[in-house]
Amino acid sequence: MSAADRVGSERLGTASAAAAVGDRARRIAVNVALYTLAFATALALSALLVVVATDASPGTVFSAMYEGSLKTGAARGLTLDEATPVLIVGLGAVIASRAGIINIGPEGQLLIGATTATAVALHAEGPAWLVIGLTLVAGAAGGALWAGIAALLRFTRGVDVVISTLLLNFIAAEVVSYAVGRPWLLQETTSNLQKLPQSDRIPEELQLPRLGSFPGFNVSSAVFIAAALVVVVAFMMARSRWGFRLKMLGYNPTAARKAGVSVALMGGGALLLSGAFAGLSGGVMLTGTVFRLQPGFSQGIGFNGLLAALIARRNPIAVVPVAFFFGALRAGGGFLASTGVPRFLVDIVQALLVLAALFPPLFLDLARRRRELRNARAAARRTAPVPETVGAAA
Amino acid sequence: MNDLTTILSSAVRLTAPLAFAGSGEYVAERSGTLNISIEAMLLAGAFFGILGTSVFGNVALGLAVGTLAGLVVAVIHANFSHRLAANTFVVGLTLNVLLLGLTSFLLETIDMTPKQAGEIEIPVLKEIPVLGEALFVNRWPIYLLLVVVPVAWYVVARTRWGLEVRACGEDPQAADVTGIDVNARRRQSLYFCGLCAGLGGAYLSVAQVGLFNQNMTAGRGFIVNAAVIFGGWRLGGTIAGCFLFGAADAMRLALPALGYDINPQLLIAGPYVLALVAMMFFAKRNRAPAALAVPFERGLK
Amino acid sequence: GGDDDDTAGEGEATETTEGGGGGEDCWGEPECVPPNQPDVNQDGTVKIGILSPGDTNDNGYYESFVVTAREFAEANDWELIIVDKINPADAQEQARNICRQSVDMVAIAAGELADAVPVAEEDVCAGTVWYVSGGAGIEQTPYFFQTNDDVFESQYTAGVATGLVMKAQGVTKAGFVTGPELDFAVNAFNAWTAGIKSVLPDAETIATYTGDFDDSAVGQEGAQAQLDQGVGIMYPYLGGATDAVAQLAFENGVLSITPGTDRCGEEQFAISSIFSPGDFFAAALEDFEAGKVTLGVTRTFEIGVDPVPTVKICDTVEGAADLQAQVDDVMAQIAAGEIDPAAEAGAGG
Amino acid sequence: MTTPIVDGASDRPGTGEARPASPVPAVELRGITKRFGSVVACDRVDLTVERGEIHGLLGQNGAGKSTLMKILLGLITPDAGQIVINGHPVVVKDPLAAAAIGVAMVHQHFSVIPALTVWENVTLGETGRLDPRRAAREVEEIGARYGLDVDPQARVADLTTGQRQRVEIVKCLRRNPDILILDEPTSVLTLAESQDLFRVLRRVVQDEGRAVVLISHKLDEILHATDRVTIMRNGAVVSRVTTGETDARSLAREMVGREVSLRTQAAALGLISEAESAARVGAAGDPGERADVVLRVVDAHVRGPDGRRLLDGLSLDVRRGEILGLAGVEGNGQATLGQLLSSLVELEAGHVEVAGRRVACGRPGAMARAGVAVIPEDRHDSGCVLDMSVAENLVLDHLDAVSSRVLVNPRRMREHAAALIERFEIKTPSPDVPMRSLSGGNQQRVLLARELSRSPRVLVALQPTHGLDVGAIEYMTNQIRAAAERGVGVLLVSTELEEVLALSHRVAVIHGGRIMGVLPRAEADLERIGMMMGGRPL
Ligand SMILES: Nc1ncnc2c1ncn2[C@@H]1O[C@H](COP(=O)(O)OP(=O)(O)OP(=O)(O)O)[C@@H](O)[C@H]1O
Ligand SMILES: Nc1ncnc2c1ncn2[C@@H]1O[C@H](COP(=O)(O)OP(=O)(O)OP(=O)(O)O)[C@@H](O)[C@H]1O
Ligand SMILES: [Mg+2]
Ligand SMILES: [Mg+2]
Repeated sequence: MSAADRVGSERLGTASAAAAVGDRARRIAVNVALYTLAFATALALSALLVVVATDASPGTVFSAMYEGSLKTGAARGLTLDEATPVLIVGLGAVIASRAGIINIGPEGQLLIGATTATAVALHAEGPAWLVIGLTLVAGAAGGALWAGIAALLRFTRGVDVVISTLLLNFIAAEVVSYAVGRPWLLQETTSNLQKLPQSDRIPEELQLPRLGSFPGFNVSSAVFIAAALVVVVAFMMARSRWGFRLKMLGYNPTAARKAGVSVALMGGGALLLSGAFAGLSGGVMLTGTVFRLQPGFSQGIGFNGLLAALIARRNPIAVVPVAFFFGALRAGGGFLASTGVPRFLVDIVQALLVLAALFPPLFLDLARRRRELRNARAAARRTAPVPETVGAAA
Repeated sequence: MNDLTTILSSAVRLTAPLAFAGSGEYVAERSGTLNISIEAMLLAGAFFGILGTSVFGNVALGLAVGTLAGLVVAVIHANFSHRLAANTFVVGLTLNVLLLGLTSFLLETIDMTPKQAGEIEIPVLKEIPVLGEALFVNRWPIYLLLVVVPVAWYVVARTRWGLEVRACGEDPQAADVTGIDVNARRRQSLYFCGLCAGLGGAYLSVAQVGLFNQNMTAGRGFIVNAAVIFGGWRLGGTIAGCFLFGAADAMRLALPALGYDINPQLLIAGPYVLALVAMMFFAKRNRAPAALAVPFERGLK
Repeated sequence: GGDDDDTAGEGEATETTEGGGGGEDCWGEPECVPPNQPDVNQDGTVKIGILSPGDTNDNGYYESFVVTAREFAEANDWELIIVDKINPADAQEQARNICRQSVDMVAIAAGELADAVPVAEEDVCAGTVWYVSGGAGIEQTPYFFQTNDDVFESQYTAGVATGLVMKAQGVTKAGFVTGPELDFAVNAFNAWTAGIKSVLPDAETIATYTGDFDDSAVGQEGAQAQLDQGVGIMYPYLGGATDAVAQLAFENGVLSITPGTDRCGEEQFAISSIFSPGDFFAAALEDFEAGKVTLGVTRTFEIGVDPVPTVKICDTVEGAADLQAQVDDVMAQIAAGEIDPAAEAGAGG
Repeated sequence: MTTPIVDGASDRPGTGEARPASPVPAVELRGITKRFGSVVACDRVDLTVERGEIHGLLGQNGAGKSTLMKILLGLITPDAGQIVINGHPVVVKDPLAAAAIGVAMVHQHFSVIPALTVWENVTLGETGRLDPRRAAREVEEIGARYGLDVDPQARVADLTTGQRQRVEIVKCLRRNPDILILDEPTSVLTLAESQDLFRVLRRVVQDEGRAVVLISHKLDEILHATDRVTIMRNGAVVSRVTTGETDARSLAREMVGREVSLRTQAAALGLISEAESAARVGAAGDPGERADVVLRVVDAHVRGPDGRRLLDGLSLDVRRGEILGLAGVEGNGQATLGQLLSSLVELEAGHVEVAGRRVACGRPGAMARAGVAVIPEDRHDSGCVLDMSVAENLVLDHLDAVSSRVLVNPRRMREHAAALIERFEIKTPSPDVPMRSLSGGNQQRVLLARELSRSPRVLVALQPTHGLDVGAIEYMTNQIRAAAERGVGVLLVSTELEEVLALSHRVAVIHGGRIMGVLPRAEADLERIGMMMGGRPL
């Protein structure tokens, strides 16, 4: 019943503090049991649907999700590739939510970032390493720009960030399809009579190197960018003045202002920064896995990243496992689809698994609150010795 | 038929599903839930509405089934975020994915013979120039709005339940101290929202289109979220916001036919841009429920 | 249209100095005829993996692609794996995934997924036959074969048919409702308009881009607006929303054209504009079964020459027979190169 | 006992049918124990409250008073112990249940909702049909009966703190409770308002035979308002006495656990003989006219979002080393002045100088940088960050003390915290627990510690002894004097006249957002100040 319940990172703190070392083991056992139960249920439901929908066996779901995400080296690599952009977006979202801002527009910011990145990648001259750098920077800038609109509306006109970022997602999608539909903008320049609504493929030398090769473990070097960012963000939040003030702002804007934190600058900055991360991850996808701009380029990565951040609460480190989880879901889901299981079933499976992942900690929480109440009732029933009342008015 | 009437009646049709859902979302947000699974609720309503008509061969029953479907989604969302204290955005976004998948899946596995609601004309009134056509010649379920909106208004503004709901949206801690079960109220108002949104979805498929196809709500839920905020958390404003979006959509769809050649992307982005611009002017004036999207946990503060 | 494909073809031909391939493991060599078709990987089963960008239940273009294929596969009890709604950005990964299902053939339903094609050269997909149903065609490599059709030809013809029907019925306004403003949709509209104008020079055509092939509600509203403007025949060039819009047209007593498959007899469709990719695919599968598939080549389906694409005027229209005759005549002219729809469209659009 | 009214027709709120003074006590708490982590908030507490008595609950900050009452109200579930109401053991699972058995509470931190109207707030938490007309009527009736008049249709947001307090009480009374609990009700009231309140309470117990629990730190209140007193220290009951048989000194001793100096006792009692304090002030050494001005507010105008004039040409000077007391009735601009000096509001006209230099009002942190320390009225608002640790709260606005240009140094932060916790006697399990888990009084100490630890030029203290116990008041007042003696210019804003008189060198009176007049301590007497507070200039 303390703030800890609201702030995940702190939750762990108090929980372990409260826990006598003895029942630590029991606690873990319960957790394991719950998680198994939750995921089992989710997979069972999915399997059921699969049986109804297709002639595939229920086992398909289990094995395919596993095979596609973790079994082989290639699969693990793919999981990392999928997790990378989710992680980068997630880090940004964590920064925003630390400042008490919920930016649900990473999807759009990612798209715009990818667009600016594409523009640079296709037009900038110079040594490959330089152009790659510029491309990523351009991506970040694009994302920041798009988030900047929301920031501007918020801090000049007081427009709610949740809704403006939400709407900007839709607008971003139209911007992209406009850009890739115009030969004089980013539309591809092929000899084909019919041009598709997509940009040209970025040249080989601009594509981030991959390490290892199929069928072994192979992964885009983008993963290192993400890793580096995790370290930097985590450290800055924990140790820097900036992190301190960000936290202050998130928890109590008034006190923050009194203490010299400008809500507009700090909050706006955090929002821009989260946009920049989304845009950067757009640039990373462009140079790392997708290589050209198309409508639907973002593939829901923005939303996955946001979810990752929200599930991780305000903790940048916690984003890592969550992002990996989403990466595995995406990789496994793709493979599941390729076994002939219809796409929409894959989506169902993924959604169910997310809910399954949410369930256990929350459930334990609820159980704890219920238990406290029961104890109180019990305590009340045990009659305590009646005290003799001192100095009672006769 | 003159152009204005064309746009107007199209606007009315496009507004209706938003208005149904909007009335619900208005209540949910007054209780402090920024509910983005409304898209899922609409979609559920749309599919099961149609399913209902083809099972019972009756439009009214279809609408009822759709309404209940919306409620079911709400029950899941409410219990995850207001009993288990899961982040409402996480649950919402996930439910949107889940329902999109589920309805598509069922659409493939079940084959249906949908029925569409009939059109009714209100005699005299429909003669009114310009407006008449638009307002008084419609498929009958649209007139359910005349029940839903006032009810939404009444329960929030006039009943004890509504008072408590507003209290939960403004200051859950204080509400709790005075003995209101905050999370229960928030769950209940989500249920109400689910019913309204479900009906809205059912209207879309059963009345307006006459069949269901994948993802047929196509982001309307998010528009509803925008409409409530645009409307300054007042029912009147919310409805106005829904109409704004409906009209903008009608415009963009009608303009080509009326011989204006405007870039499609621009037209499609139009309503969203409009919403942003509109909020630029109204945002300062309107106050959101103080505890909107703030989870309630006993013993804070 | 054909020209580009030819040049592509020649390009390939000239690149290859040493003689054509054929026989054992000729992958990557031009004109390669993979051995042991159809079970190229000789695992006892014939498995076809289909990659589709669109929804294969859109009762339109993409559905037709799999429907015919399914019939054919069932007839020879082959296995089909259908992966649809693939995001082009995700095409490569999906291609690799499908190769891991030990398929004998990878069939790509549309040019949007062209990015997947390079995967054919990776070891994951070693020893699989690749087929692309290319719409207007994609750059040819020695690793796959493709079938094209020419949207200008088919839609110009559809336009002619529409014009004829309009003339017969005394209609002067025609409406075209489609989703996002994509090049092929724009080309289709221009060609269709050109076709109409070739019959009724002062006919009027309206195009509405709803932004979504599957959103029935907006489709209907777009159509409704056109109907209010007195449109007398409706061409829903859509996916999932096709039926909803056609339905609306019928309710307003307006004729409707159906895109992709032959749906004459259903409802009161007036014209079937048939460019069903399923039929191209079926043809490809026949070759595959007969072991005649040659990689690195492009086959273009010519209107008036091949059974598809074609345009059919339904019996719901009176005097369908002689109108059809005129349409056939136009198709013959196109085949003979007397009419160049692409150029016409350029003019008409 | 009667349950809360469902429809008033039959059973009017607080209609004076006096309950029979039964032998069974109204409330009996037996062995109540509650732990928060390491803190034992309540330690086997036994408490008995009879009908028809006002029962004082006295204790230092963090003694466990609020916790105990929250347990009785079902807001906190005890670890052990039993609640007996009218002889029946009961389980109070939530406030609704408490209401059902006739327990109602006026909370230390307000539970009225600003966005709602008075009548809406009053009916909140009841059951049955919503009847605006009847609710409004009853608010007026209760107001009339107890002299607590307040407009039922007004939005609480527009009311002064005192009026909000009234709403709280009306709300409780309307539920017609057997047991009425008030947690430090007078800490936000002016003297007059408190007097009225006690009159009401007396009526409630005498005429209507209810039981009242009054939580307070103010010994004089306890002395002249209660019948019996239970004194808590560190979560445990240390003594139970009949008010008639005790005096301030012994109460203070029991509460604090040691002798307290007469002066503080006096401050706490709110009984200052003018001569005594005038003499004292002389002793403290009035810096007098010569000392230079460290804080100057010139013709400050501030308008609220609703256009109301909050500050209306307010001007004042604070000299170095002096304590300027700002007396005034709650809601006459004190809060706004506080916000202004916390750089939370922009000036419409006028300006503020600190040590002769103009400060850009409203620029975040400007005042703090200029050397203005503020102890805000509502500590939860701008004073601290409840979700951050005590250590962090001790450095909120002067990170430099514990950080390089970029990085915060955790070690230095802990040391800094440890030092202050020791120096300011802050009761906390560790520097790393969230601020939230400290009691009101201890939170106040954290604020004081932080604000003073950065050696400010000016100290602005708004209601600094709000909800503080004698020990803490002694401490607080000593700190404020010490600061002044160190040469800090102190602006003491308080609604408690005695406090102002006890501490200040000069007394200013604020009314309607402007200064009515300034008097040297010697010339300041109660009725002249009273008149100015009433809005009549000198
Ligand atoms: N019967 C009705 N049907 C539809 N709309 C209504 C009805 N009655 C009022 N409204 C609209 O709803 C609004 C009242 O609902 P709402 O509760 O949002 O306003 P409110 O009560 O003033 O909000 P608040 O309590 O924050 O002041 C009115 O402004 C009006 O525009
Ligand atoms: N929610 C909580 N979590 C952790 N500790 C708490 C909580 N509430 C109270 N405490 C602790 O319990 C003790 C008693 O708190 P309580 O608020 O009852 O004191 P109090 O007597 O009301 O003090 P004050 O007069 O300052 O209000 C304090 O030491 C406080 O730190
Ligand atoms: Mg085989
Ligand atoms: Mg207290």
